[in-house]
Amino acid sequence: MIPTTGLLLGAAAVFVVLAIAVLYRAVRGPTTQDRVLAINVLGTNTVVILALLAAALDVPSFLDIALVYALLNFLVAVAISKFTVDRGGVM
Amino acid sequence: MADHESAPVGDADADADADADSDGPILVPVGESVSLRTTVAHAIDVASDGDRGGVHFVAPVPLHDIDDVDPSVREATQELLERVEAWAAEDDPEGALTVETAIIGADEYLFGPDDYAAVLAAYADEHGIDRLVIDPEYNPRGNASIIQSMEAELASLGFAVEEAPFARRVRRGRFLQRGGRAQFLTLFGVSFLFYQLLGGFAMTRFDLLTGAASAVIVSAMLYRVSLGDRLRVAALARRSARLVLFVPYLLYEIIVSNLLVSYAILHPKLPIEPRMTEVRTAVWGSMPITTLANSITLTPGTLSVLVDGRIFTVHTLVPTAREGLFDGSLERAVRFVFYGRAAAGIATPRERGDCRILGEEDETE
Amino acid sequence: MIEYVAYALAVFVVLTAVATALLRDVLAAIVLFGAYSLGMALLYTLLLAPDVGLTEAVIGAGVTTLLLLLTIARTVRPSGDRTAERVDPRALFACGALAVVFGLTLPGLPAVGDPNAPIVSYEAVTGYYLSNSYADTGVENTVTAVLAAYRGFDTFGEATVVFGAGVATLVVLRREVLT
Amino acid sequence: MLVSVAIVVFLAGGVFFTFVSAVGVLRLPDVYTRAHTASQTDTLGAGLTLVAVALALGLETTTIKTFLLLIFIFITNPTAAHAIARAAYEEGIEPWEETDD
Repeated sequence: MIPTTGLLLGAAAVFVVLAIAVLYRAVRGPTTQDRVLAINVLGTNTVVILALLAAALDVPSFLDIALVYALLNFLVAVAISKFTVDRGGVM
Repeated sequence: MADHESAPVGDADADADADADSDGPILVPVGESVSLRTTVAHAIDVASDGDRGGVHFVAPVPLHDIDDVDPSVREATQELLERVEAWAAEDDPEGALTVETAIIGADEYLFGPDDYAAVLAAYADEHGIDRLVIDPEYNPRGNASIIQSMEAELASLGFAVEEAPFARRVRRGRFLQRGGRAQFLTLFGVSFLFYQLLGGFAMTRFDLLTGAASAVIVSAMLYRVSLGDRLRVAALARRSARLVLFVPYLLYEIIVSNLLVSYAILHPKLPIEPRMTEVRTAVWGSMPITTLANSITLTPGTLSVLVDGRIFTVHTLVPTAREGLFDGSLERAVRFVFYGRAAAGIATPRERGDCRILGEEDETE
Repeated sequence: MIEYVAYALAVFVVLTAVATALLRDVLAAIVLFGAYSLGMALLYTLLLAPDVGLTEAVIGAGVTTLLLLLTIARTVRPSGDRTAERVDPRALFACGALAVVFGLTLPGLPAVGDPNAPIVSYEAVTGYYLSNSYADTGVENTVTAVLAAYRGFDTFGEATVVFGAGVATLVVLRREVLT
Repeated sequence: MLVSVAIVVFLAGGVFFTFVSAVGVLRLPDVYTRAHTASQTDTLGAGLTLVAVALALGLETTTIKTFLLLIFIFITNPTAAHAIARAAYEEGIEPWEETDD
């Protein structure tokens, strides 16, 4: 039998490490769009990590948070993109 | 505003019979839109280049808008036409062209795009016009999908129809569309089901009640935003069935080209060759265009950067992806989903000559 | 295994926090703050506080980002000569309705000092503190005993936050004076 | 057993593609090229991992949420990438083209 729980947690750890790596792009830029892009990737990673944790720890309620986060991630990316194009046009 | 009852400004019938052959004046349907100014300029350009003699700007306004709903609509339309006239005079300082404006359709019941097309055609026939310039953003009754079919309708009636070019700036469209009981109920049903889905279908009285309350709030706020088109159940069912076929194909495309792009990214030399390209796609309407744009972005190696009507500005990462884009397999698949098998097999963008690489022209010079 | 995830997340959170503090571009700092909230939400969830995680996700990453962006967008001198904002009557109605709904719950609350209030009448908890707090903690005021002794760590944390905010304010003010 | 193998395969695929996307975001030369990996490779990575999660959770009502997540990600990720790329384009950021070969 393959230790699924360990694998899922290991994958989660790898995803966090990749998130730290992507953080370099968020800090470095050079443009705002680069940063937003990096945050978007980070957000997708977060959603996946949450899903992995939900499966590994067997807490399905984490999936609800993941759902909220998936939507928020999108909202933030679009809002900032729109903001940088026409200042004040966020809403 | 004083004489707004006499709708046609200027002497409409004077030169009607003189220009009855192919060199007649140009007809431009106008309405409140962001690109109206550029359209007016373009129409004047076309008319002076082709020695067309005149331009007619007409504002189709349906009866039930102009007198039943809001009497000020007529005033506003009249004002719009005066503005257009002033712009036309600006673009044609010598006054070489006869510019005429009119409100049409005010005594008819205009509903679908075909009604608009019919009213425009009647006006055109009356004045010996065979050529139209259409504002890309012109949108009778604010329905996003109506314009393309009005164009098609006019073209099928034997008119030369041309869309004015327009480089769009930041766009602030109206979100609101028409919505009725059907839209409300559909949205309510979907939201309610979604709520129950998140609750794991517990089906307690609390869940049902709060779900219904949330669904009412959601659909009351959004029923005029989210479902624009009239609901046609049969067409929707057929589309959904074809969509089921489309998804595996899209997944296959995604995985294959992902491997390609992954190879390029992991290769130590980074063998990429990014280019901006422009493709004039053969899909119409907001939903198909959205689907195609998203599919293009999802397929690795191609990223839709700007979508302006049917013209997509696509960034491509590797040559293979660029070839795939120009071969138009995704475009064909999207046409298959939305218009059926018959529409799928038309020429590829490459064969149509509807694609080019931006910036290449500069290099050859 | 799970502790490695937590460690990696802790590193992530610290890195984002430092980056947020150090970036000069305000927009970049806002974006990075979103990433920070992202990490914090994950960490809370990992520590089995999903409710806090959810709140952090919504408030930290979503609402705060939008509010900060809006603040940048709106902090300009207004054009035109209107002094006051226009009030949307529908928005006013919605706010009023909300206030009325909340206000309707007021009569349900017990009066001040009501001996039949649930907090007093539920002997098992209240009675325990009233009879044992002096013996347990040596503090004469029961409320103080609960705040400073029974849940002393909570209060300590809150005091730290207030202290930190005070120090930050002083630092910012002093900067302004010096430059 | 078969399910476990499938989980391992999907997890491996997901981690691989997410790794590629991270490398791409770090390595590629400009916003547009980075947007490629952010929208596509990352989406596929997330998708494969979510399938693994769904398999690990087994047949439950909560598993539906995993598929909801999958659909959300597949719709929102390219849209976000498009929004970002468009913002960059409208701000006038020039796409990178190799110059030294």
